[in-house]
Amino acid sequence: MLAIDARDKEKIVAPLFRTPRAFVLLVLILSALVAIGVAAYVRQVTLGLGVTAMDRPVYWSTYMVNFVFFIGISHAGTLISAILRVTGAEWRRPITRVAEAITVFALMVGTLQIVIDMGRPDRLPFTLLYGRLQSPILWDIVSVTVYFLSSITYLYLPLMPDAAILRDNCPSDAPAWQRKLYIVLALGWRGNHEQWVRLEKAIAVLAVLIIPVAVSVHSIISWILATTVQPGWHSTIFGPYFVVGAIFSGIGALFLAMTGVRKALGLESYIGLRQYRNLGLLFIAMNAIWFYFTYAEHLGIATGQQVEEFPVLASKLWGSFAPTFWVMALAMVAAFWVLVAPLLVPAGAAKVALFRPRLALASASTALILFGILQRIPMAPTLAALDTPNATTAAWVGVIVMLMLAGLGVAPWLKARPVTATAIAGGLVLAGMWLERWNIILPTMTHPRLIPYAVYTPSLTEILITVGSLALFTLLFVVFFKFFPSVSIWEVAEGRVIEEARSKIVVPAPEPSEAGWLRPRRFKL
Amino acid sequence: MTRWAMVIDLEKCVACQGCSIACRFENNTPAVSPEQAARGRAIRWNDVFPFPVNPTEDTGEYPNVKARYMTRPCMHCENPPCTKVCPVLATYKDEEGLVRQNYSRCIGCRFCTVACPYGVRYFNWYAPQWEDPLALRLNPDRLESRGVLEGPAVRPKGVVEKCTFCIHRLAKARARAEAEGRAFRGDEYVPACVQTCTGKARYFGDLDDPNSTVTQLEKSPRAFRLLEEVGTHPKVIYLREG
Amino acid sequence: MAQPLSRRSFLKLGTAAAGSAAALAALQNVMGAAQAAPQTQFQVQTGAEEKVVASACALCPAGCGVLVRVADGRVVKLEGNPMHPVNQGALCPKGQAAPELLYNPDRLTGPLRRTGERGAGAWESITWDEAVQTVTAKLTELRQAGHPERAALLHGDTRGQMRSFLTRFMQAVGSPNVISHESLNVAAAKLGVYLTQGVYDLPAYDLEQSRYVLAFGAGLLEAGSNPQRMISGYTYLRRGRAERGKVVVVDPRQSITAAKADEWIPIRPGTDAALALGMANVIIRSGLVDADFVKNYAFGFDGFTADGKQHKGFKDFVLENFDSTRVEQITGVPSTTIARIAGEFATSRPAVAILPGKGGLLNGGFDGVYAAMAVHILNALVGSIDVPGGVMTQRYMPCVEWPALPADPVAEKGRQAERVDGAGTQFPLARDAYQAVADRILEGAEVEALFLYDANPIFEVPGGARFADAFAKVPFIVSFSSFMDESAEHADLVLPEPTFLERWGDDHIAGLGYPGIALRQPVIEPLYDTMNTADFLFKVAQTVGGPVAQAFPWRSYEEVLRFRLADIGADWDTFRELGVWLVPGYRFARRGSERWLAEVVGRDRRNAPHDGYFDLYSRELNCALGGKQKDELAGLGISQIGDGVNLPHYEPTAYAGDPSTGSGQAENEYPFVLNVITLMSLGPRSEAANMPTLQEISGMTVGETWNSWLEMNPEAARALGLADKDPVWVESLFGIAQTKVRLVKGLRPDVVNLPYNQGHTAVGRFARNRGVNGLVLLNPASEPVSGLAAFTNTRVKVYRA
Amino acid sequence: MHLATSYHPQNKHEDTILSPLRRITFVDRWLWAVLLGVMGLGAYAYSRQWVFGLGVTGMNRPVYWGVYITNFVFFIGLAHSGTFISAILRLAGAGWRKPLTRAAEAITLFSLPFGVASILIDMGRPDRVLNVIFYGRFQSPLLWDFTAVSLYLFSSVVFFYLSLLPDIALCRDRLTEAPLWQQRVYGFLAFGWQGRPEQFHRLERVLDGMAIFMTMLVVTVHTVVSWVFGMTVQPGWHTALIGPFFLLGAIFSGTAAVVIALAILRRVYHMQEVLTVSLFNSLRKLLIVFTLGWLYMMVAEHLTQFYGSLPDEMEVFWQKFTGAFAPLFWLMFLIVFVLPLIIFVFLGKNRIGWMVAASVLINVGMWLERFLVIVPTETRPRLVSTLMAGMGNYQPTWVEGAITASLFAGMVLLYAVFTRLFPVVPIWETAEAVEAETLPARPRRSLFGMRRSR
Repeated sequence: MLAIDARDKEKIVAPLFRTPRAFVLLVLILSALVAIGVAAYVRQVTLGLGVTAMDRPVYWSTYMVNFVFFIGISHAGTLISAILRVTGAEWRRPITRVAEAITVFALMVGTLQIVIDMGRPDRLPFTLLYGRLQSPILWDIVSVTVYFLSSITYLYLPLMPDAAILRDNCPSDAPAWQRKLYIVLALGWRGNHEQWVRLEKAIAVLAVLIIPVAVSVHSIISWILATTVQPGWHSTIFGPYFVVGAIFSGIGALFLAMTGVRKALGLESYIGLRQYRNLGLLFIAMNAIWFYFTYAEHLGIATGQQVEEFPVLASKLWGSFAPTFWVMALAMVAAFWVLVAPLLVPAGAAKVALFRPRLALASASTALILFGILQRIPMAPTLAALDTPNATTAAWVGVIVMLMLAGLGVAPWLKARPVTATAIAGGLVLAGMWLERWNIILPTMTHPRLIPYAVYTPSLTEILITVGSLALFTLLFVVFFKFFPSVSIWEVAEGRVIEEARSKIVVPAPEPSEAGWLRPRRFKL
Repeated sequence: MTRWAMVIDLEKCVACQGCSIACRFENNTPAVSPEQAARGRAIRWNDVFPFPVNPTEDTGEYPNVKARYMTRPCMHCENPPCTKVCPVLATYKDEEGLVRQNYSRCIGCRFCTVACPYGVRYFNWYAPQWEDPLALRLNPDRLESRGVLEGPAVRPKGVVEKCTFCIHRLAKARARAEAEGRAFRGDEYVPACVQTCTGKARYFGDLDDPNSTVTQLEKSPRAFRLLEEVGTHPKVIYLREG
Repeated sequence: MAQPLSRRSFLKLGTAAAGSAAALAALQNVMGAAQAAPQTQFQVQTGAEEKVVASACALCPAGCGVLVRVADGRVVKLEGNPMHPVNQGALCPKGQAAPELLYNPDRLTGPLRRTGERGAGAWESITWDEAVQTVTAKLTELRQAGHPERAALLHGDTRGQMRSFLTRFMQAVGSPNVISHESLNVAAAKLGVYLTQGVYDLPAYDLEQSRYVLAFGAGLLEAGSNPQRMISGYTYLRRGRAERGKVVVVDPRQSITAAKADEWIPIRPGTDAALALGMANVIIRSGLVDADFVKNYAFGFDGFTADGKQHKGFKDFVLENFDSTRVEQITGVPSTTIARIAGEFATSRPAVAILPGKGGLLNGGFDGVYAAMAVHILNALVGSIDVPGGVMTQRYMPCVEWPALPADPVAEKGRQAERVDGAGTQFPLARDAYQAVADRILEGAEVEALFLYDANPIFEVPGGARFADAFAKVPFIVSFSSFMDESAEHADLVLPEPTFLERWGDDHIAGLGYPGIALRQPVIEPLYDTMNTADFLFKVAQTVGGPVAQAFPWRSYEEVLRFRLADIGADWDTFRELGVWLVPGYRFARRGSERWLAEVVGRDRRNAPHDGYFDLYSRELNCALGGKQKDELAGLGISQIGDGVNLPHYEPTAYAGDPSTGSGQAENEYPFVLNVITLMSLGPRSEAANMPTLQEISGMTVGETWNSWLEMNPEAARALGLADKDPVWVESLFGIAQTKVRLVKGLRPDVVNLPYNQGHTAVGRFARNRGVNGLVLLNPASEPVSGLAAFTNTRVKVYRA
Repeated sequence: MHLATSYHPQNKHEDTILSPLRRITFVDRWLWAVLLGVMGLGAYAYSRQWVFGLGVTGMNRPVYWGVYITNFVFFIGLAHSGTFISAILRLAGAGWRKPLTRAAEAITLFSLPFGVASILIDMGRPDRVLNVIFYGRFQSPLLWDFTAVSLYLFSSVVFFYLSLLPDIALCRDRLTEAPLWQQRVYGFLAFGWQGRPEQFHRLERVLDGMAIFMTMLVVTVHTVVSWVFGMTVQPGWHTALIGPFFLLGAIFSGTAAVVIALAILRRVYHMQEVLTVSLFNSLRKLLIVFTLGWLYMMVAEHLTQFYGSLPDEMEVFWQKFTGAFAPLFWLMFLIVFVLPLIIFVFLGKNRIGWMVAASVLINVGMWLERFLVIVPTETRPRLVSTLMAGMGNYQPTWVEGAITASLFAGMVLLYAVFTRLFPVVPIWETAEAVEAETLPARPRRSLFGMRRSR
């Protein structure tokens, strides 16, 4: 019989045995979306891929974007929780479970995208029967499979003691199947010393092993693109770039998920500001690195100006992909700002006129109007006078300045609501990263070497399937946490013990400048 | 506007190297010592060399061997990779599309030589030397103004130099037209290599003039540019053999 | 504390963002826009005093017209003379590099007299008067002794008035020994044309109108007697007219010419005759011969009866002996290729088969003459003699006749003497046997005074070292070289001539058929104490006095030119300004017309009738060899007897070495035929090797510089275990040389090539000790009938050094 | 000349740290003399180069950049050691870094000038260096470089000086037996530092702020260095990864250099107490990560190139893998990756000798790596057939060797002299954390009564 803290029991265990109406409603809605997606897919399988908007030369499109995106998100989990575990970051404890669950479900849905994208999904086994190792696709199959297996194990291992805890702490009115489920999953966990030692060791080894696997997974996905000679894809930076992007979007997904769980289950005392703050710092770092890589990638093309590469970049900078590209960039900048601004804004700033939300609104509107004017300049005769380089440059500067003012204006508001801010940042990044994958895959597809440039707009089928996939992901996530604790009970308990032990030791001067900012606490290397 | 360009008909080129040497005597490049030449320090702005289309391309086995020869001045690219990397504006593209080099500004960092995919830029490893009395043959033309030295004036050591499309000839032709009080025409000047070409394989003129020979030949189905894929947009246009 | 920092970061971020926005908005502009150029008014400075003088290049036999830019009294640039029909304003690297010849640091600055042993390199400066006295004394001595024929003059590629001037001088002195170096190069082709068409000259080819060009032997665009003329014609044929002519090159090596051609036919060296006759076989069998020509204007196509004997005609001889299968065995060219080429040649009229204007590959032995005949006969078979697009007969500008030589018994007797080179006697067909002079002297021919004008036999002759031995037996040698070359080193007097940019001269324009003449005039004052050889000889003649002086009633060579060229149709000043005068437009002769009889066919025949028949069966040969028996013929290296002797045929190359086996050197011991190739860059003249610019570009095709190399097929090299750039020894029975091997795919595996004009031991600092001279490896023997030097009858072995 | 009393942090290793400052040994003088001699040789070699031109080097067409540029990249890379240790690790809150910050920053400080010098040495017209200022144009990556490196040099000096300030004050007050000029220098440089708590507080803040700036700068600098190559279109250089790869390599070699410097200091100045083995172990972990990261970048770079198989790229690729540079390449791979990884993972723990060996290998290897990035591309330019026989290779001459040796000698000399004049372990920073070294090990976990600490 495993003992458990009363607070944990009430906050974490009890909700697993209640079925609120909102949950049922959510599941129904999600199921409906999934069903629509399934229907669209069935139609696609029956009629063929012709129902999508893909054509020559756009052979890969939304499904591929989804695939890369979901696999990217999957890095949230394992990679973050594994790295944090390896580096001994104590604050990770309450969020590991959520992160690991994201990994597993994102991988499922991500892999599914490949199947959806296949013209002959029935021939999937051919990849094993006739697989040839020269093809990066096969490396992908291998690495994704390994990654999936290891992350499922990585999810399951820490879940085992919790299953045992649930088994032992089931309310008496719990359904028999649920009780049986816990009994099976606990695998006879008794919590004796050897079991703990073995578990710790297994988790530690797995955590170390899973890091290279995760890195390889996304590198290999990038190499599917980079090992071709297509303009815009044949870039050596893709491996690290994709990995960074994956971790980045993973943190974004984790933000959303942990906020959701926190709000839905009221876990404020578990998932506290400390998690948000430290994860936020990681997020900011990844954001900076992501920008660094994006810049490095595009600058080379811009200065090289090779005849086939440059049109791809041009389509992103001012061509048909400019909207998605700049929305992506803006989303990333905004995400950065949302997290950094509260750190920079002094406490009393809200009193200064500059920092009023009103100003933010006004500036944002001005920026929008200016932007609108800029878009109309070439068309509207009345604005033709403005069509000079100086005028347009000034207008662009104006847009930027206004946006910055808007950013300043919202800063105190964000500072006051760190969790909301973080969730916003997470959402922005997820959108941005999806667009980033889009901006990597599609401009190259539409600007091929010897085929006329093409235009691609996703069809209803693709949209429905994409929505369905997102819904499926959410559904899996929601259902999973209906039956399993969203916070690892034993790990949190262990953390408490360590914390307590720590607090008894007097450290004379743990850090040279305790008051310093931007410093994660006890993030050890 | 004027955009000076050159067309080289490889069918008519017989790899005689006359262009290479005409350039040397017009532009005062030195003949370096044999040891230096063997190390690749010879300076021939306009070079002639055997040319497999690319190094991995098989030129065939005996007796079905195909050897090609190529002659290469500066491409005077529309989008020159060399000018972008110069830290001091010692090399620049002028308004007539000539990529020019200011010998009195160059600091010898050799970034441009490294950035040029055609290898047309040369560096003065040593001060150029002529054994007495070989220096008497030097072309006395100089193109100079304050802080700017171009044209065939002998280059000091440690600077980068390159084909100028014989810019001093252009300056002289302009001056002559001015002295005679008439407008300068695009066909009044050709670089030395064009003038000497034994096979009459080179044509020179203004790409912006729709009636010039180079404009006409540019439309030839045989026309191609060297390393088009690197996005430099050369203004030297080749006509392929056959 | 945090506030100022954060404010500063705001500012920083703001500036950065605004900056990038501005940059982005202008990015499109920036990418395409011209960068800011320094806005300065350029002053172009140039020479204070400039002029352009017309002249003619002398660095190869083409003799291109040049316009020389002289700035402040210095020659700074040569351009092609657009008036000159050969180069039409173009100029090859040699001509471009001519200022390096003028301002060469190794030029001789005045007359020198030997002080030490021959070849020891000890010299003293003398005055020109002393030089005149010395030479006069020697000539007077010879004349007084009654043996003026013991004076001999070797000259190189000397054309225009200088050639006849030299001849006149020697004749006035009383010597028949004016020996041209043609036996090293163009004599084979000239003999081929002479023995068939009856014209002792290189034919001109109307490439501009030809549809099909079949070039035998050395690269006509690089190394012929007139490469620039060939280039002009070739480029016109390719891209100057609506229809692009086809070019096929027959050469063991893929020269630049072969690389530019549509087809390269690698042929076993010395078997060109077999290929040409194999083609003739196909053409005859297919009935594609020009029936009118062979029936009415050619002799010996069909069999004929003469002197009561039935003689075999060309047709039967070829049909019997040169079927494609046999020719394939001989030449290594597939019979299908032979048939195809022959068909193309005969049907793509006008077609022309071109003889090499350089010795090289046709001079494999006596086969060289037969091969030249066979190749030239191809033109006759398709009726390409003196028709547009075919072969033209070169005409020359009429010059005022020299006045008759004054009566001079000593000289007249001397002129009747046997020539020292044996031309016409030992070598019955030869006009000159330049390379044979050494052997003849060593065998006892008496030469007491030897003049070397534009001649460097020690370097430029196969086995030239024998000349050094021969010179030892000549008591008095004078070299007129501008450089201390290998032969000048062995002279007693070196009387430097100025370079072609500082002296008077002229040149017949050849290669286009129609007559023309180019003037060579001093562009600047001579730099050094040099004297034009003609002017020197004037002084000698005056000093010798008597009839010799009377033969030269002029004061200077410029006067000679004005006298000789008085009738060309241009006044002297116009001619000087233009540098060239011509009667443009070749007038083709109608078959059988007056002009045909007088100028086109049979013009120069000595023994055979001037009857306008093109000899397919050579009557001229019959006069020389007709009565000879089998043994005699074998001694002359001819395997045929009877009619075969007079008909072009294939003679297996007798490789030097072991005459008893007949086939010469054992093929397995000396597996490669050595081919010494001439390069566009260095050309044929020794002084070009001392021009650093030409040295630098010499090895362009293989990427070598300032060096020689041995070209070898990669397969052959692999068999020998040699890798690219390995140092190797090249050894023949006659010599050995060390160089490095370069693998060249376009080369027959049984042939190796060495470039000519490297390996000098003298001339100057840039030429000395650069690479090796391939000629030292060659068989020095002369061909017994024609007196030609042999260039491709030497086998070598190659092994790692 | 200074305020009489100033507060100094208490540091029990103070004497150990200050002892090298108290005397200059005979060996020191010899070392300095030898290094000066090497520098003199370099100066002679450079004078020849100045007089005759760059022809005295082995560079040629098309290998326009050779050893000098390699040195430049390498020195700038080495310079990342200090910034990485003191700025990035400062931001990351790695407290263990403190004893080695000064030693690492000194590497930065003393290698940067030689990086800059390498550029000047490489110039064909060093007399025209001011043209860069008069006519500088910002399209050129070289000017970005110029700006970034000079900014980096400047801020490194400031950062270094600031963190040195309290220790200079300490020297001023403690080293009363030093020669008068030395005391004057201390007095001047201490700038009236009194060591009041608010001064320390302010110093910490400034250093924190600068750390962020320096981090951005360090990333920028080496990325920009890489872009000098990456911005061209030459095969092998025109790769987007070159920035991160250079950066990683820089930090990699810099960290390895720190290991070497620390080990020498520890040995020569008997600082076993201060520079504990645990420091080395921490660096070892970092180096393992960098080694793996380096491999990852290497694979990413070459795999992509290999699969693309663009002919121009492959010329360079094979040049490295099987061609003329293959021996160097595989040697580099061995000594940058294989051997260091083996040593670090299996042999290195707690064994300083092994770690130093591996670090030396890494630094030699990273120099080779720079060389192999720069030169093979130049030997196989796009129009490779323009090369004549014997071209497309590169043999450095003695001039380049001598100048390179003198650059390294100069760096060592400055470093050696520095350690005799200033405390090479920050006394004030370690004073605060000195107790942390004696922290008890992490408590054993005990949970649910099942586990007991042993």
